[in-house]
Amino acid sequence: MTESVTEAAIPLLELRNLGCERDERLLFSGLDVQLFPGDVVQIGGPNGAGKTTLLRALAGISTDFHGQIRYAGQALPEAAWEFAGDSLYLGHLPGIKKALTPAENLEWYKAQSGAAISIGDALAAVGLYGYEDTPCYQLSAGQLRRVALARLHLSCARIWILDEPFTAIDKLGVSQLEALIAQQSAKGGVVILTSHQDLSLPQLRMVNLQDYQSARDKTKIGLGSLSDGDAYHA
Amino acid sequence: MTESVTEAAIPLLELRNLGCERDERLLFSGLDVQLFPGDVVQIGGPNGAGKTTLLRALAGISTDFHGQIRYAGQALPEAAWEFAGDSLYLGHLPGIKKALTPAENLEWYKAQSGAAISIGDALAAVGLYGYEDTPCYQLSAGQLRRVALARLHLSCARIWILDEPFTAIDKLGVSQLEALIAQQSAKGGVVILTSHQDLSLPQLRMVNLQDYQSARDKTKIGLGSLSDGDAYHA
Amino acid sequence: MKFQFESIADFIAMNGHGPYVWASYAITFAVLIFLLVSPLLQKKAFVKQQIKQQKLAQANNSASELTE
Amino acid sequence: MRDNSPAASLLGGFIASFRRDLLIAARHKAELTNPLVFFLIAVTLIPLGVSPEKTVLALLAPGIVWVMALLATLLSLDGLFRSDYDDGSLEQMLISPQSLYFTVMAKVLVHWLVSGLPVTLLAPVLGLMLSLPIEGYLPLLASLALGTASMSLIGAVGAALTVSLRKGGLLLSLIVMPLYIPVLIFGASAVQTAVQGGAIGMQLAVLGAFLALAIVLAPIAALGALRISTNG
Amino acid sequence: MRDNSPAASLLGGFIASFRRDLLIAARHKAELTNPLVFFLIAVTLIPLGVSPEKTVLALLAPGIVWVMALLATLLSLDGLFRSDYDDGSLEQMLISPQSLYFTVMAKVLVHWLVSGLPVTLLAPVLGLMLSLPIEGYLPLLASLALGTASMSLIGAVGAALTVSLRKGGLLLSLIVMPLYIPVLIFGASAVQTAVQGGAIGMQLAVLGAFLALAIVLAPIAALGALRISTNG
Amino acid sequence: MAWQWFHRLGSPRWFYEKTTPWLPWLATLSIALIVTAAVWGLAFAPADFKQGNSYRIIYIHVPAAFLALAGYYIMAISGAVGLIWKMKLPFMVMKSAAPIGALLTFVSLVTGSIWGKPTWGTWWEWDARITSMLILFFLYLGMIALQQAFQHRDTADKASAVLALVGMVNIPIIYKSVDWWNTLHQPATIKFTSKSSIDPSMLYPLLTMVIGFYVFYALVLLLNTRVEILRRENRTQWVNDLISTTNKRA
Ligand code: HEM
Ligand SMILES: Nc1ncnc2c1ncn2[C@@H]1O[C@H](COP(=O)(O)OP(=O)(O)OP(=O)(O)O)[C@@H](O)[C@H]1O
Ligand SMILES: Nc1ncnc2c1ncn2[C@@H]1O[C@H](COP(=O)(O)OP(=O)(O)OP(=O)(O)O)[C@@H](O)[C@H]1O
Ligand SMILES: [Mg+2]
Ligand SMILES: [Mg+2]
Repeated sequence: MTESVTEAAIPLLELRNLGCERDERLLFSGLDVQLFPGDVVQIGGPNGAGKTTLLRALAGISTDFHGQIRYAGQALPEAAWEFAGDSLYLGHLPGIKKALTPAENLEWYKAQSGAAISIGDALAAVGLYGYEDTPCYQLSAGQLRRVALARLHLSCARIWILDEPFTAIDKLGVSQLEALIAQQSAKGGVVILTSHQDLSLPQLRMVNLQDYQSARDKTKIGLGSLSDGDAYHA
Repeated sequence: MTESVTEAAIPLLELRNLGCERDERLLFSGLDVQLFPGDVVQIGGPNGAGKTTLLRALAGISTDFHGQIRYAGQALPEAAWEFAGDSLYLGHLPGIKKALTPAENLEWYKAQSGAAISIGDALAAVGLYGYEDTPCYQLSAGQLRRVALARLHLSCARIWILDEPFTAIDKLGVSQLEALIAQQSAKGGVVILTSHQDLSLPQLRMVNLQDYQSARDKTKIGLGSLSDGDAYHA
Repeated sequence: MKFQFESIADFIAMNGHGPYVWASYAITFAVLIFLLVSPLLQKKAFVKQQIKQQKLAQANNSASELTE
Repeated sequence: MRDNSPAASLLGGFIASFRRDLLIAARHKAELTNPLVFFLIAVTLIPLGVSPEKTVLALLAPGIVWVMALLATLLSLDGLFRSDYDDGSLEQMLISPQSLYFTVMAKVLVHWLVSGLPVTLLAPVLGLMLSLPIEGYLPLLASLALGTASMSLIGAVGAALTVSLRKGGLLLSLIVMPLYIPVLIFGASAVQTAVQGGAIGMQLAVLGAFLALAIVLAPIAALGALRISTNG
Repeated sequence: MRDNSPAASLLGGFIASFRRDLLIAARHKAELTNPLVFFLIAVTLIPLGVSPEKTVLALLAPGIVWVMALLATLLSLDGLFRSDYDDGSLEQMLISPQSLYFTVMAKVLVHWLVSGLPVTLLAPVLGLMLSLPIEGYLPLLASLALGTASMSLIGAVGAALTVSLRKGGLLLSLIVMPLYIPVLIFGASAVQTAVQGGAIGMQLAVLGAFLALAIVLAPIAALGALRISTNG
Repeated sequence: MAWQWFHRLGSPRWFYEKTTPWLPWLATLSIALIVTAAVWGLAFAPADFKQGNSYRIIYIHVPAAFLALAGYYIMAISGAVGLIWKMKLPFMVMKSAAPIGALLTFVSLVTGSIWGKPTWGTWWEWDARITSMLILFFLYLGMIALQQAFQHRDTADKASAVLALVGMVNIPIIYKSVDWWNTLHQPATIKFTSKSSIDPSMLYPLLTMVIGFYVFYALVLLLNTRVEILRRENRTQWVNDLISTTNKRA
C-alpha cells in the first residue's frame, strides 16, 4: 500500500491492525490504513468480503473488532463523542421514515449537524426539487436513496462513511455524487466508501479486503467461498 | 424503436399502448413493445421514471395500468395462469426468508417450477457453494441477492422480468449474470430488465421510458421533476 | 294535539326529566349540525386550496413562457 | 418443456407452502411459545388484579380463559403474512402458478398448529389455576379447539387486509375482534353451561358450523385482500 | 466549523426527537386511536365472556380495567423502536452526537401521550359500563395516570431488547409483563380499596415512587439495550 | 338501455352534476320534517304513563338506531358494487357513509344511555340490543381506521370494501349470537316498551322523525360524496372549470 504521507501531521482517521470476525470466522485482519484530510478510499472486495462489517465498525455501530481505530490521534472508544459529531454514516438501509416527507425526514438530521444550507436546497441538489412534501413511501427506490444522500449536503462532518452509495442511483446521479465526493475531498474531508462499480475520481485510493484475508483463505476460490473449519484464530 | 421482426410469428410478449400512473400522475403512456424469443430488453430512464411500476404491471402484481399486455397472443387477464407458469419476476425485494437457509428458501421455488437442476448446483452456480446451510440473516447484502438470483437457474420460465438484478453484486458476479442472460436469450427466452449500469450484451435492446412521457413533461428538468397539475388523463 | 305542559318552565323541567331529554336532543342536534356543516366546510376549503393552486400554476406557466 | 398437471400442482403447492411455513416456525422456536406464554401470563394477571378468592375465580374461569385465548390468537395473527410481505415472498406467492386457495390454507393451518392448538392444550392447566370445576375441562378443550380454528381463519382475512400497513398490529385487533364475538359467546357459554350441568351439544354444533363456513369463505376473502394489499 | 454547545445540543436533541415522533404519530392518525380501541373492545369482551350481571361486573371492574389498560399499553410498545430500527434511523440515532438519554425520553414521552394518556382518560367510561361504584373513578384516573407512565418507561427497555427480532410483539410481552405486575397490584388495589371506602394514599405513593425510579433508570437501561440489539 | 344508465352512474361527473338540483329539496324537506317531529314529540305528544317525559328521547334514539344499521348495509353494498363492477363512485359513497354511520351509532348509544338513567337508574346495561349496537359501533370504527390507514387510495377503497362485505355477512350472525347470549343470562332488568303498546299519538311524530332522518341521511351522504368526488377528480378539466366559475361568481 502506498501511503500519501504529505505532511507529518496526525492522520484524521487511522486503522491500526484492524481485524473483524463474524461468528468466529475471521473476515480480514492486519488492516492498517491512515487517512489524511483529502483522502478518498474505496473499500473493495467481492460479496461477503466484509466491507459492510468494516464500515459498521468504523461508524461505531458495531464494536466487534480487534485492533484500533484512531480519530485525530485518539483511540476511538475515548473520542467517540467528538467522532460522532464529525462523521456521517450511510448504510445499506437509508434511515428514512416512509411516513414522513423528505423535508421532514431531513429536519431531524439537520438539527444534529447545524449546517447552514436549507433543506430545500439540499433536496434540490440531489434532484428532488418539487418532492419536498411528497411522502416518502411514494418515492421510487432511487429517489429514496437520494433523500438519504441529501444528508451529505446538510452535514458539516469531515468524515463520510458510505456503504454502496451508488445503489439504485441513475447515471446522472452517479456523476453528481462523484463530484460531491471530490468536493468533500477538496475541502479537506475524508471519504470511505464501498462500491462494486468503477469510480472516476482522481484522488481515489483502493483498499482491497481480499489482500487482508488469511493466506489459506486465498487459495480457495475467491468468490464467496466459505472457509469453515479453518481461519479461526486460535 | 426498431422492431426485430424476424418471423411473422406471434410475439411471446407484447405491450400494446401501455400506460401507468401512480396516484393519478401519468408516468408514461403509449408504450408499444413486441418481444420475440431471444429478445433482451433493458428498460431505461432516470430514478422515478416508472421502471419498477412497469415491471410490476408486467409480472401481474399490479393491475393499475392502461392498455394491454399480451402473452403468446392472448390478453393477460385471460392467460394469467399460463403466464404465471412461464414467467419469473425478481423485484427490488429478494423474496428470501432470512430465517431459512438458502437451500430451504429455494426449495419452495423449485417445487413450483419443477426444474431438473439440483438446488446445490444452482447455489454453486451463483457462487454460494458452501453456504447451503448458513441461515440467510448471516449473509452479506450481495450474497442475499445471489440467493434470489439462484432462482434463475432453477426455473424453466421463458420470460424473465428482473428489476435491477445487478444491485449489490460484485464485478465477477455481474459478468456471470450477463452470461446467464445471454444464454437464456440463446435458448429462446425473453429477458426484460432494468439497470442503471451499461451492460455488455450484444442482443440488448433499450427502451427508454422518458421517450414515453407526455410532451409537456419533457420540457421540464428531466431528473426527478414532478409534473403536477398536468399530464392527467381527463 | 295540544301543548302538554302548563308553562315554558314546566316544559323545560319536564317533571325532572328535563336534563336527560334536553341533553339527548342537544347532543343529537349537535351531531346532525356537524354532519351537515362539515361537508360544506370541506368543500369551501377545497375550493380555496384549488384556486390557490390554479393561481400558482398560472404564475408558473407565464414564468416558463418568459424563459423559453 | 413444463409439466404442470393441475392436480399435482394443487396439492404440491399446498404441501410445499405447508412445509416451508412449518420450517420457518420451527426455526423461530422462541416465537412458537409466544402465544402460549402470553395466554399464561394474561390469565395469571387476573387473580392479581381482581381477587385471589376461589369462588370468584371459579365463576370467572370459563369467560376469562376464553377471552384470553381469543386475545392470544389475535396477537399472533399479525405475523401471518407480514414477513412474507416484507421480504417480497408474498408477491412471489401471488404470481406463482399454484392454487392460492391452498397456499393460504396452508399458512392458516400452520398458524393454528402454532398458536391455537398449543393454547387449547394449555387451557386446562389454566382452568385448574382458576379453580374451574371438573365438568368444565372437556368442553373447554372441545370449544377451544373448534373456536381457535375459526379464529385463525377469520383472522387471516384481517391479517391480509392490514399486511401492507406498518404497525398493523392493533388495527388488526380492531378489525377482527367484532368478528370474533359470536365465537366467544358460544365458546364461553359451552364451558359455563357444562359447569352448571347443562347439555352443550348445541353450542358445539354452532361452533362447528362457524368453522365450516370459515373454511369455505375465509381463504377466498383473505386471498382477495392479499391481492388488494399488494397492488398499491 | 461546528458549534455544539453541550446544553443546546441536549435540549435541541430532545426537542427535535420529540417533534419528529409526534409528527410521525400525527401522520398515522388511525394508529393514534388504536390502543384506545383495543382497550375499549377488550373490556367489552368481558361481559360477553363472563356474565352481563351488574353485581359480578362491579366486582370485576377495577381489576379488569387495570389488566386491560396494561395489555393495551403493552401491545402498543412494539412500535416504539421497531420502525426506527427497520429503516436504519436507529443506527443513525445511536451514532449521533446528542444525548441519547433525552432522545429515548422523548420517544417514551410521545408513546405515553399517544397510548397511556388516552387510555387513562377513557377508563372512567369503561368503569361506567362495568358498573364501577362512584367512589372508584378518581382513584382509577390517578392510579392509571401514574401507572401507565411507569409502564411506558419500563416497556421501553423491553422494546429496546426485542427490537432486532422479527415478530417481537409477543416476546416483548413475555419480558415486560412480569415487570408490570407490581404496578398492576398497587394500581388495581388503589381502586378496590377506594371502592370499599379505604384510604389509598399508600398505593398512590408507591406508584409515584415507581414512576420516579423508572424515569431515572429506564431510559439508561433502554439505551444500553438498544446498543446491544443493534450491535449484531 | 338500463346498462347505459348504470354505467353513467359510475361516472362521478355525471353524478355530481345530476345531483346538484336535488340538494335544496332534500335540505328543505329534511329540516322541515325533523323540526316538525322534534317540536311535536317534545311538546305535543302525550307523556308516557310509565316513563313520563323521559320517553321523548325515543324520537331521536330510534331513528338514529335505524339509520345506523341501514347505513352499514348502504356502505357495504356500495363497496360490493365498486368491487364487482370496478366503478369509482360507489367507493366514494362507501367512504362517505362510514363516518356518518359511526356518528349515528354514537348518537343512538349516547341517547339510549342517557335514557337509561331515569328509566333503569343506570347508564349502561348489557342488554342484547345495546350490546349489538356497541359491536356495530366497533365495526364502523374498524372501517374508518382501515380506510385511514392506507396511503394509497385505491387500496384503501378496495380493502375497506372487503371489510365491509365481511362485516355485512357477520352482522346477522353477531345479532343472533348476542340475542341468544342475552336470553341465556335472562337479565332481570326492564324490557323496552313493546312496539304494539305505543299509542298513535306517540307513533306519528316518531314516523315523521324516522322519515326525516332518512332524508337527512341521504342529504348528508350526498354532500359528503360530492366533496369526495371533487377531491378525487381535482385534476380534471370539469372540476377546474367548476372552480373557476365559482371563483368568478364569488
Ligand atoms: C345505550 C343504550 C341503548 C342502545 C344502544 C339502544 C339501542 C336501540 C336500538 C338499536 C333500537 C332499534 C331497535 C330496532 O330497530 O328494532 C332501539 C329501539 C328502542 N329503544 Fe333503545 N337503546 C338503548 C337504551 C334504551 C333505553 C334506556 C330505552 C328506554 C327505556 C330504550 C328504548 C327503546 C325503544 C322504546 C325503542 C323502540 C322500540 C322498538 O322499536 O322495539 N332504549 N334501541
Ligand atoms: N406507492 C406509490 N404511490 C404513489 N406514487 C408512487 C408509489 N411508488 C412510486 N411512486 C411514484 O412513481 C414514480 C415511479 O416509481 P418507480 O418505482 O416505478 O420508479 P423507477 O423507475 O423504478 O425508479 P428507480 O430507478 O428509482 O427504481 C415515482 O415518481 C414515484 O414517486
Ligand atoms: N449477522 C451476521 N452474522 C454472522 N455472519 C454474518 C452476519 N452478517 C454478515 N455475515 C458474514 O460476514 C461476511 C461479511 O459480510 P459483509 O456484509 O460485511 O460483506 P460485504 O463485503 O459488505 O458484502 P456485500 O458486497 O455483499 O455487501 C459474510 O460472509 C457474511 O456471511
Ligand atoms: Mg455490504
Ligand atoms: Mg425501481
